[in-house]
Amino acid sequence: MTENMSDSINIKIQYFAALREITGCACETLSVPVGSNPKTVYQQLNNQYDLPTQKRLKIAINDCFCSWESVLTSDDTLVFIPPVTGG
Amino acid sequence: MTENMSDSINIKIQYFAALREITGCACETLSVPVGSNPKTVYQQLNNQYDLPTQKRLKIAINDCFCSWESVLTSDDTLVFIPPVTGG
Amino acid sequence: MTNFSITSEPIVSAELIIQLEDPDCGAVATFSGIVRQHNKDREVTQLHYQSYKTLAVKEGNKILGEAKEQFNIVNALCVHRVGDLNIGETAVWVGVNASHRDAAFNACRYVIDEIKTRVPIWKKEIYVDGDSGWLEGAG
Amino acid sequence: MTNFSITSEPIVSAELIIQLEDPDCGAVATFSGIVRQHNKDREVTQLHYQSYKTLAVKEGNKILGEAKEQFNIVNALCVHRVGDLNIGETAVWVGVNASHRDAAFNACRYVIDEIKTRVPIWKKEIYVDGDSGWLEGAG
Repeated sequence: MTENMSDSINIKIQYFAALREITGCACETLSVPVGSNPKTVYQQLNNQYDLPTQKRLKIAINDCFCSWESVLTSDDTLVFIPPVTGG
Repeated sequence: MTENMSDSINIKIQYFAALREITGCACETLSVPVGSNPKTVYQQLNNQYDLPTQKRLKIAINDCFCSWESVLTSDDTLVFIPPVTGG
Repeated sequence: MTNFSITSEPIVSAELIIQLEDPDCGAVATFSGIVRQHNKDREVTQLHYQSYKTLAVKEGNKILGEAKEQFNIVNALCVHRVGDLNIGETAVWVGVNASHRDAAFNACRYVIDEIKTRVPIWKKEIYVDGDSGWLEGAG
Repeated sequence: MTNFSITSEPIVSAELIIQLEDPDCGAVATFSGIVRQHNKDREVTQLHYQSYKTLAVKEGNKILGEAKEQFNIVNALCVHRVGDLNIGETAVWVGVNASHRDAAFNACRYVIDEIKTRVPIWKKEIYVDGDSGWLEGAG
Protein backbone atom coordinates (compact mmCIF):
# COMPACT_ATOMS: atom_id res chain seq x y z
CA MET A 1 0.00 0.00 0.00
CA THR A 2 2.94 2.29 0.55
CA GLU A 3 4.80 1.25 -2.59
CA ASN A 4 5.71 3.49 -5.45
CA MET A 5 2.60 4.11 -7.56
CA SER A 6 4.30 3.09 -10.81
CA ASP A 7 5.14 -0.32 -9.39
CA SER A 8 1.65 -1.08 -8.08
CA ILE A 9 -1.86 -1.43 -9.43
CA ASN A 10 -5.29 -1.12 -7.87
CA ILE A 11 -7.59 -4.13 -8.00
CA LYS A 12 -11.06 -4.70 -6.62
CA ILE A 13 -11.80 -7.70 -4.44
CA GLN A 14 -15.25 -9.08 -3.80
CA TYR A 15 -16.06 -11.36 -0.86
CA PHE A 16 -18.90 -13.86 -0.49
CA ALA A 17 -20.30 -16.12 2.21
CA ALA A 18 -17.82 -17.05 4.98
CA LEU A 19 -15.11 -14.84 3.45
CA ARG A 20 -17.42 -11.84 3.65
CA GLU A 21 -17.95 -12.50 7.35
CA ILE A 22 -14.22 -12.87 8.01
CA THR A 23 -13.28 -9.67 6.16
CA GLY A 24 -16.36 -7.78 7.26
CA CYS A 25 -16.87 -6.31 3.79
CA ALA A 26 -18.47 -7.21 0.46
CA CYS A 27 -15.73 -5.57 -1.55
CA GLU A 28 -12.63 -3.48 -1.22
CA THR A 29 -9.98 -1.89 -3.40
CA LEU A 30 -6.43 -3.08 -2.87
CA SER A 31 -3.11 -1.79 -4.11
CA VAL A 32 -0.92 -4.71 -5.13
CA PRO A 33 2.54 -4.95 -6.79
CA VAL A 34 2.66 -5.15 -10.58
CA GLY A 35 2.85 -8.83 -11.55
CA SER A 36 0.65 -9.96 -8.68
CA ASN A 37 -1.54 -13.02 -9.10
CA PRO A 38 -4.40 -14.34 -6.92
CA LYS A 39 -1.89 -16.44 -4.95
CA THR A 40 0.28 -13.47 -3.95
CA VAL A 41 -2.79 -11.32 -3.26
CA TYR A 42 -4.19 -14.01 -0.97
CA GLN A 43 -0.91 -14.10 0.94
CA GLN A 44 -0.99 -10.31 1.19
CA LEU A 45 -4.58 -10.41 2.52
CA ASN A 46 -3.65 -13.10 5.00
CA ASN A 47 -1.51 -10.55 6.86
CA GLN A 48 -4.65 -8.54 7.44
CA TYR A 49 -7.35 -11.22 7.92
CA ASP A 50 -7.43 -14.72 9.36
CA LEU A 51 -8.30 -16.39 6.04
CA PRO A 52 -8.95 -20.10 5.54
CA THR A 53 -6.52 -22.28 3.62
CA GLN A 54 -6.60 -21.43 -0.05
CA LYS A 55 -6.66 -25.10 -1.07
CA ARG A 56 -10.45 -25.34 -1.39
CA LEU A 57 -11.05 -21.92 -2.96
CA LYS A 58 -11.52 -21.17 -6.65
CA ILE A 59 -10.66 -17.94 -8.41
CA ALA A 60 -12.59 -15.58 -10.67
CA ILE A 61 -11.13 -12.52 -12.36
CA ASN A 62 -13.63 -10.17 -14.03
CA ASP A 63 -16.40 -12.78 -13.64
CA CYS A 64 -14.45 -15.58 -15.31
CA PHE A 65 -12.98 -18.62 -13.61
CA CYS A 66 -9.17 -18.31 -13.60
CA SER A 67 -6.12 -19.98 -12.10
CA TRP A 68 -4.22 -18.92 -9.00
CA GLU A 69 -1.32 -17.94 -11.27
CA SER A 70 -3.24 -15.59 -13.62
CA VAL A 71 -1.41 -12.24 -13.69
CA LEU A 72 -3.61 -9.38 -12.52
CA THR A 73 -3.90 -6.10 -14.35
CA SER A 74 -5.12 -2.71 -13.21
CA ASP A 75 -8.81 -2.47 -12.23
CA ASP A 76 -9.34 -6.23 -12.35
CA THR A 77 -12.05 -7.58 -10.08
CA LEU A 78 -10.81 -10.59 -8.16
CA VAL A 79 -13.04 -13.06 -6.29
CA PHE A 80 -11.97 -15.92 -4.03
CA ILE A 81 -14.78 -18.47 -4.35
CA PRO A 82 -15.47 -20.73 -1.37
CA PRO A 83 -16.79 -24.26 -2.08
CA VAL A 84 -20.32 -23.72 -3.36
CA THR A 85 -23.32 -24.99 -1.37
CA GLY A 86 -26.32 -23.94 -3.46
CA GLY A 87 -29.19 -26.13 -4.59
CA MET B 1 -72.94 -73.56 -25.50
CA THR B 2 -75.17 -76.51 -26.22
CA GLU B 3 -73.66 -78.70 -23.52
CA ASN B 4 -75.44 -80.10 -20.53
CA MET B 5 -75.87 -77.32 -17.97
CA SER B 6 -74.32 -79.35 -15.17
CA ASP B 7 -71.11 -79.71 -17.17
CA SER B 8 -70.73 -76.01 -17.97
CA ILE B 9 -70.34 -72.74 -16.13
CA ASN B 10 -71.01 -69.13 -17.05
CA ILE B 11 -68.12 -66.70 -17.01
CA LYS B 12 -67.94 -63.02 -17.86
CA ILE B 13 -65.34 -61.76 -20.32
CA GLN B 14 -64.20 -58.14 -20.57
CA TYR B 15 -62.44 -56.76 -23.65
CA PHE B 16 -60.15 -53.74 -23.92
CA ALA B 17 -58.38 -51.81 -26.67
CA ALA B 18 -57.81 -53.77 -29.90
CA LEU B 19 -59.64 -56.83 -28.53
CA ARG B 20 -62.72 -54.70 -27.90
CA GLU B 21 -62.67 -53.57 -31.52
CA ILE B 22 -62.25 -57.13 -32.81
CA THR B 23 -65.07 -58.54 -30.71
CA GLY B 24 -67.26 -55.45 -30.99
CA CYS B 25 -68.19 -55.57 -27.32
CA ALA B 26 -66.83 -54.45 -23.93
CA CYS B 27 -68.03 -57.59 -22.18
CA GLU B 28 -70.02 -60.72 -22.71
CA THR B 29 -71.15 -63.78 -20.78
CA LEU B 30 -69.93 -67.11 -22.05
CA SER B 31 -70.86 -70.67 -21.18
CA VAL B 32 -67.73 -72.79 -20.95
CA PRO B 33 -67.11 -76.42 -19.94
CA VAL B 34 -66.32 -77.12 -16.28
CA GLY B 35 -62.52 -77.23 -15.91
CA SER B 36 -61.94 -74.53 -18.53
CA ASN B 37 -58.96 -72.25 -18.21
CA PRO B 38 -58.09 -69.01 -20.07
CA LYS B 39 -56.24 -71.05 -22.70
CA THR B 40 -59.23 -73.22 -23.59
CA VAL B 41 -61.58 -70.22 -23.45
CA TYR B 42 -59.33 -68.32 -25.84
CA GLN B 43 -59.41 -71.25 -28.25
CA GLN B 44 -63.19 -71.39 -27.95
CA LEU B 45 -63.46 -67.62 -28.68
CA ASN B 46 -61.14 -67.99 -31.64
CA ASN B 47 -63.86 -69.98 -33.41
CA GLN B 48 -66.08 -66.93 -33.18
CA TYR B 49 -63.61 -64.01 -33.61
CA ASP B 50 -60.39 -63.48 -35.50
CA LEU B 51 -58.26 -63.04 -32.37
CA PRO B 52 -54.53 -62.24 -32.32
CA THR B 53 -51.98 -64.81 -31.17
CA GLN B 54 -52.25 -65.34 -27.44
CA LYS B 55 -48.49 -65.20 -26.99
CA ARG B 56 -48.36 -61.49 -26.12
CA LEU B 57 -51.49 -61.35 -23.95
CA LYS B 58 -51.69 -61.49 -20.18
CA ILE B 59 -54.57 -62.80 -18.12
CA ALA B 60 -56.61 -61.42 -15.26
CA ILE B 61 -59.31 -63.31 -13.40
CA ASN B 62 -61.47 -61.24 -11.02
CA ASP B 63 -59.06 -58.28 -11.34
CA CYS B 64 -55.95 -60.29 -10.43
CA PHE B 65 -53.16 -61.28 -12.79
CA CYS B 66 -53.34 -65.06 -13.37
CA SER B 67 -51.80 -67.75 -15.54
CA TRP B 68 -53.27 -69.21 -18.73
CA GLU B 69 -53.75 -72.47 -16.84
CA SER B 70 -55.80 -71.11 -13.89
CA VAL B 71 -58.99 -73.12 -13.64
CA LEU B 72 -62.09 -70.95 -13.99
CA THR B 73 -65.06 -71.17 -11.68
CA SER B 74 -68.63 -70.01 -12.11
CA ASP B 75 -69.16 -66.23 -12.43
CA ASP B 76 -65.46 -65.50 -12.78
CA THR B 77 -64.57 -62.39 -14.76
CA LEU B 78 -61.85 -63.11 -17.28
CA VAL B 79 -59.80 -60.47 -19.09
CA PHE B 80 -57.28 -60.97 -21.89
CA ILE B 81 -54.81 -58.09 -21.49
CA PRO B 82 -53.07 -56.80 -24.63
CA PRO B 83 -49.54 -55.38 -24.24
CA VAL B 84 -50.00 -52.12 -22.36
CA THR B 85 -49.19 -48.80 -24.00
CA GLY B 86 -50.04 -46.23 -21.34
CA GLY B 87 -47.83 -43.44 -20.10
CA MET C 1 -53.61 -46.22 -0.05
CA THR C 2 -54.74 -44.65 -3.31
CA ASN C 3 -51.67 -42.75 -4.41
CA PHE C 4 -52.23 -43.99 -7.94
CA SER C 5 -55.34 -42.67 -9.59
CA ILE C 6 -57.00 -42.58 -12.98
CA THR C 7 -58.83 -39.49 -14.13
CA SER C 8 -60.70 -38.29 -17.19
CA GLU C 9 -60.08 -34.66 -16.21
CA PRO C 10 -57.00 -32.65 -17.29
CA ILE C 11 -53.97 -33.26 -15.09
CA VAL C 12 -52.79 -30.11 -13.29
CA SER C 13 -49.27 -30.77 -12.06
CA ALA C 14 -49.29 -27.63 -9.89
CA GLU C 15 -52.09 -29.14 -7.78
CA LEU C 16 -50.32 -32.48 -7.51
CA ILE C 17 -46.88 -31.21 -6.55
CA ILE C 18 -48.43 -29.39 -3.57
CA GLN C 19 -49.32 -32.78 -2.11
CA LEU C 20 -45.61 -33.59 -1.92
CA GLU C 21 -44.73 -30.62 0.29
CA ASP C 22 -43.12 -32.01 3.41
CA PRO C 23 -40.72 -30.21 5.80
CA ASP C 24 -38.51 -33.32 5.92
CA CYS C 25 -38.14 -33.62 2.15
CA GLY C 26 -35.34 -31.74 0.48
CA ALA C 27 -36.00 -33.15 -2.97
CA VAL C 28 -38.99 -33.51 -5.27
CA ALA C 29 -38.64 -35.17 -8.67
CA THR C 30 -41.50 -35.19 -11.16
CA PHE C 31 -42.17 -36.61 -14.59
CA SER C 32 -44.90 -35.59 -17.03
CA GLY C 33 -45.72 -37.71 -20.05
CA ILE C 34 -47.20 -35.44 -22.71
CA VAL C 35 -49.15 -36.16 -25.91
CA ARG C 36 -46.74 -35.54 -28.78
CA GLN C 37 -47.55 -34.22 -32.22
CA HIS C 38 -45.55 -36.93 -33.97
CA ASN C 39 -44.99 -40.61 -33.43
CA LYS C 40 -42.69 -42.42 -35.83
CA ASP C 41 -43.11 -39.63 -38.40
CA ARG C 42 -46.91 -39.80 -38.49
CA GLU C 43 -48.71 -36.63 -37.49
CA VAL C 44 -50.99 -37.21 -34.52
CA THR C 45 -54.04 -35.00 -33.89
CA GLN C 46 -55.44 -36.67 -30.80
CA LEU C 47 -55.02 -39.63 -28.49
CA HIS C 48 -57.52 -41.83 -26.80
CA TYR C 49 -56.53 -43.70 -23.63
CA GLN C 50 -58.53 -46.62 -22.28
CA SER C 51 -57.92 -48.36 -18.95
CA TYR C 52 -58.89 -51.59 -17.26
CA LYS C 53 -59.54 -49.41 -14.26
CA THR C 54 -59.81 -51.81 -11.30
CA LEU C 55 -56.63 -53.68 -12.15
CA ALA C 56 -54.81 -50.52 -13.29
CA VAL C 57 -55.39 -48.81 -9.93
CA LYS C 58 -54.36 -51.95 -8.08
CA GLU C 59 -51.20 -52.44 -10.13
CA GLY C 60 -50.36 -48.72 -10.05
CA ASN C 61 -50.53 -48.65 -6.25
CA LYS C 62 -48.44 -51.81 -6.14
CA ILE C 63 -45.73 -50.05 -8.15
CA LEU C 64 -45.80 -47.01 -5.86
CA GLY C 65 -45.50 -49.34 -2.87
CA GLU C 66 -42.49 -51.04 -4.46
CA ALA C 67 -40.87 -47.64 -5.01
CA LYS C 68 -41.30 -46.82 -1.33
CA GLU C 69 -39.72 -50.13 -0.35
CA GLN C 70 -36.81 -49.99 -2.76
CA PHE C 71 -35.80 -46.35 -2.46
CA ASN C 72 -35.34 -44.07 0.51
CA ILE C 73 -38.32 -41.86 -0.32
CA VAL C 74 -41.17 -40.41 1.70
CA ASN C 75 -44.04 -40.42 -0.78
CA ALA C 76 -44.85 -41.18 -4.42
CA LEU C 77 -47.90 -40.12 -6.42
CA CYS C 78 -49.08 -40.95 -9.90
CA VAL C 79 -52.09 -39.86 -11.93
CA HIS C 80 -52.90 -41.30 -15.35
CA ARG C 81 -55.46 -39.70 -17.59
CA VAL C 82 -57.91 -41.60 -19.79
CA GLY C 83 -60.33 -40.57 -22.53
CA ASP C 84 -59.60 -38.15 -25.38
CA LEU C 85 -56.44 -36.08 -25.09
CA ASN C 86 -55.15 -33.31 -27.32
CA ILE C 87 -51.57 -32.56 -28.32
CA GLY C 88 -49.63 -31.06 -25.44
CA GLU C 89 -51.89 -32.43 -22.72
CA THR C 90 -50.46 -34.47 -19.87
CA ALA C 91 -51.24 -38.18 -20.09
CA VAL C 92 -49.39 -39.25 -16.97
CA TRP C 93 -47.77 -37.47 -14.03
CA VAL C 94 -45.41 -38.96 -11.45
CA GLY C 95 -44.08 -37.13 -8.39
CA VAL C 96 -41.78 -38.36 -5.65
CA ASN C 97 -40.40 -36.63 -2.55
CA ALA C 98 -37.43 -37.70 -0.45
CA SER C 99 -34.78 -36.36 1.86
CA HIS C 100 -32.21 -36.45 -0.93
CA ARG C 101 -32.28 -36.19 -4.70
CA ASP C 102 -30.71 -39.54 -5.50
CA ALA C 103 -33.67 -41.45 -4.10
CA ALA C 104 -36.19 -39.00 -5.58
CA PHE C 105 -34.81 -39.32 -9.13
CA ASN C 106 -34.37 -43.10 -9.01
CA ALA C 107 -37.82 -43.74 -7.59
CA CYS C 108 -39.50 -41.37 -10.07
CA ARG C 109 -37.77 -43.18 -12.93
CA TYR C 110 -38.70 -46.58 -11.52
CA VAL C 111 -42.37 -45.62 -11.22
CA ILE C 112 -42.80 -44.33 -14.78
CA ASP C 113 -40.87 -47.27 -16.25
CA GLU C 114 -43.01 -49.81 -14.40
CA ILE C 115 -46.26 -47.93 -15.13
CA LYS C 116 -45.47 -48.07 -18.82
CA THR C 117 -44.91 -51.83 -18.85
CA ARG C 118 -47.31 -53.17 -16.23
CA VAL C 119 -50.42 -51.00 -15.81
CA PRO C 120 -53.30 -52.02 -18.10
CA ILE C 121 -53.84 -48.77 -20.00
CA TRP C 122 -53.89 -48.54 -23.79
CA LYS C 123 -53.34 -45.73 -26.22
CA LYS C 124 -55.03 -45.19 -29.56
CA GLU C 125 -53.55 -42.65 -31.91
CA ILE C 126 -55.71 -40.62 -34.27
CA TYR C 127 -53.75 -39.28 -37.26
CA VAL C 128 -54.32 -36.23 -39.45
CA ASP C 129 -55.27 -38.45 -42.39
CA GLY C 130 -58.22 -39.79 -40.35
CA ASP C 131 -56.57 -43.14 -39.77
CA SER C 132 -56.26 -44.43 -36.22
CA GLY C 133 -55.03 -47.44 -34.36
CA TRP C 134 -54.25 -48.95 -31.00
CA LEU C 135 -50.53 -48.91 -30.43
CA GLU C 136 -48.65 -52.17 -30.33
CA GLY C 137 -47.07 -52.57 -26.91
CA ALA C 138 -43.75 -54.20 -26.24
CA GLY C 139 -45.65 -57.17 -24.81
CA MET D 1 -29.83 -17.30 -23.70
CA THR D 2 -30.90 -16.73 -20.11
CA ASN D 3 -32.47 -20.05 -19.20
CA PHE D 4 -30.71 -19.93 -15.86
CA SER D 5 -31.89 -17.20 -13.55
CA ILE D 6 -31.51 -16.08 -9.98
CA THR D 7 -34.45 -14.64 -8.10
CA SER D 8 -35.23 -13.32 -4.65
CA GLU D 9 -38.95 -14.05 -5.16
CA PRO D 10 -40.62 -17.36 -4.28
CA ILE D 11 -40.23 -20.01 -7.00
CA VAL D 12 -43.58 -21.11 -8.46
CA SER D 13 -42.97 -24.37 -10.31
CA ALA D 14 -46.40 -24.22 -11.95
CA GLU D 15 -45.36 -21.06 -13.80
CA LEU D 16 -42.05 -22.54 -14.85
CA ILE D 17 -43.30 -25.87 -16.12
CA ILE D 18 -45.63 -24.04 -18.52
CA GLN D 19 -42.56 -22.71 -20.33
CA LEU D 20 -41.61 -26.28 -21.20
CA GLU D 21 -44.85 -27.03 -23.06
CA ASP D 22 -43.90 -28.06 -26.57
CA PRO D 23 -45.94 -30.20 -29.01
CA ASP D 24 -42.81 -32.15 -29.94
CA CYS D 25 -41.89 -33.04 -26.38
CA GLY D 26 -43.36 -36.19 -24.90
CA ALA D 27 -41.45 -35.95 -21.63
CA VAL D 28 -40.87 -33.32 -18.97
CA ALA D 29 -38.69 -34.06 -15.94
CA THR D 30 -38.40 -31.60 -13.07
CA PHE D 31 -36.49 -31.34 -9.84
CA SER D 32 -37.23 -29.08 -6.87
CA GLY D 33 -34.72 -28.58 -4.11
CA ILE D 34 -36.58 -27.65 -0.93
CA VAL D 35 -35.46 -26.16 2.39
CA ARG D 36 -35.52 -29.00 4.90
CA GLN D 37 -36.30 -28.80 8.58
CA HIS D 38 -33.29 -30.84 9.57
CA ASN D 39 -29.71 -31.07 8.41
CA LYS D 40 -27.45 -33.57 10.14
CA ASP D 41 -29.82 -33.73 13.11
CA ARG D 42 -29.79 -30.00 13.78
CA GLU D 43 -33.15 -28.26 13.55
CA VAL D 44 -33.15 -25.53 10.91
CA THR D 45 -35.55 -22.57 11.12
CA GLN D 46 -34.45 -20.61 8.07
CA LEU D 47 -31.88 -20.51 5.31
CA HIS D 48 -30.08 -17.63 3.71
CA TYR D 49 -28.69 -18.01 0.18
CA GLN D 50 -26.12 -15.65 -1.26
CA SER D 51 -24.91 -15.65 -4.86
CA TYR D 52 -22.03 -14.24 -6.86
CA LYS D 53 -24.69 -13.29 -9.36
CA THR D 54 -22.80 -12.44 -12.56
CA LEU D 55 -20.71 -15.57 -12.52
CA ALA D 56 -23.55 -17.74 -11.20
CA VAL D 57 -25.80 -16.78 -14.13
CA LYS D 58 -22.95 -17.33 -16.58
CA GLU D 59 -22.01 -20.72 -15.16
CA GLY D 60 -25.65 -21.77 -14.79
CA ASN D 61 -26.32 -21.04 -18.46
CA LYS D 62 -23.13 -22.88 -19.39
CA ILE D 63 -24.42 -25.97 -17.58
CA LEU D 64 -27.79 -25.77 -19.34
CA GLY D 65 -25.95 -25.47 -22.66
CA GLU D 66 -23.88 -28.55 -21.84
CA ALA D 67 -27.08 -30.46 -21.03
CA LYS D 68 -28.49 -29.55 -24.44
CA GLU D 69 -25.31 -30.73 -26.15
CA GLN D 70 -24.92 -33.97 -24.23
CA PHE D 71 -28.53 -35.17 -24.13
CA ASN D 72 -31.22 -35.33 -26.75
CA ILE D 73 -33.38 -32.67 -25.14
CA VAL D 74 -35.25 -29.65 -26.45
CA ASN D 75 -34.98 -27.19 -23.58
CA ALA D 76 -33.71 -26.87 -20.03
CA LEU D 77 -34.57 -24.25 -17.44
CA CYS D 78 -33.26 -23.53 -13.97
CA VAL D 79 -34.14 -20.94 -11.36
CA HIS D 80 -32.23 -20.54 -8.11
CA ARG D 81 -33.55 -18.47 -5.28
CA VAL D 82 -31.44 -16.24 -3.03
CA GLY D 83 -32.11 -14.32 0.18
CA ASP D 84 -34.02 -15.62 3.20
CA LEU D 85 -35.99 -18.85 2.74
CA ASN D 86 -38.31 -20.63 5.14
CA ILE D 87 -38.72 -24.37 5.66
CA GLY D 88 -40.59 -25.96 2.77
CA GLU D 89 -39.77 -23.23 0.25
CA THR D 90 -38.14 -24.10 -3.06
CA ALA D 91 -34.48 -23.11 -3.27
CA VAL D 92 -33.83 -24.40 -6.78
CA TRP D 93 -35.99 -25.68 -9.64
CA VAL D 94 -34.82 -27.52 -12.74
CA GLY D 95 -37.05 -28.51 -15.66
CA VAL D 96 -36.16 -30.29 -18.89
CA ASN D 97 -38.28 -31.31 -21.87
CA ALA D 98 -37.43 -33.86 -24.54
CA SER D 99 -39.01 -36.22 -27.02
CA HIS D 100 -38.35 -39.15 -24.71
CA ARG D 101 -38.01 -39.66 -20.98
CA ASP D 102 -34.52 -41.11 -20.94
CA ALA D 103 -32.98 -37.84 -22.13
CA ALA D 104 -35.28 -35.75 -19.92
CA PHE D 105 -34.35 -37.61 -16.73
CA ASN D 106 -30.62 -37.77 -17.47
CA ALA D 107 -30.37 -34.11 -18.42
CA CYS D 108 -32.38 -32.98 -15.38
CA ARG D 109 -30.09 -34.99 -13.13
CA TYR D 110 -27.00 -33.63 -14.86
CA VAL D 111 -28.14 -30.03 -14.44
CA ILE D 112 -28.88 -30.22 -10.70
CA ASP D 113 -25.66 -32.15 -10.02
CA GLU D 114 -23.55 -29.58 -11.86
CA ILE D 115 -25.43 -26.61 -10.36
CA LYS D 116 -24.67 -27.93 -6.90
CA THR D 117 -20.95 -28.24 -7.53
CA ARG D 118 -20.14 -25.38 -9.91
CA VAL D 119 -22.48 -22.41 -9.51
CA PRO D 120 -21.25 -19.85 -6.96
CA ILE D 121 -24.17 -19.81 -4.54
CA TRP D 122 -23.80 -20.34 -0.82
CA LYS D 123 -26.15 -21.42 1.89
CA LYS D 124 -26.21 -20.29 5.50
CA GLU D 125 -28.30 -22.26 7.95
CA ILE D 126 -30.00 -20.60 10.89
CA TYR D 127 -30.77 -23.06 13.71
CA VAL D 128 -33.47 -23.02 16.40
CA ASP D 129 -30.86 -22.34 19.09
CA GLY D 130 -30.00 -19.06 17.35
CA ASP D 131 -26.71 -20.38 16.02
CA SER D 132 -25.97 -20.10 12.32
CA GLY D 133 -23.25 -20.86 9.86
CA TRP D 134 -22.24 -21.02 6.22
CA LEU D 135 -22.24 -24.61 5.10
CA GLU D 136 -18.97 -26.26 4.22
CA GLY D 137 -19.05 -27.25 0.58
CA ALA D 138 -17.42 -30.34 -0.85
CA GLY D 139 -14.77 -28.09 -2.37
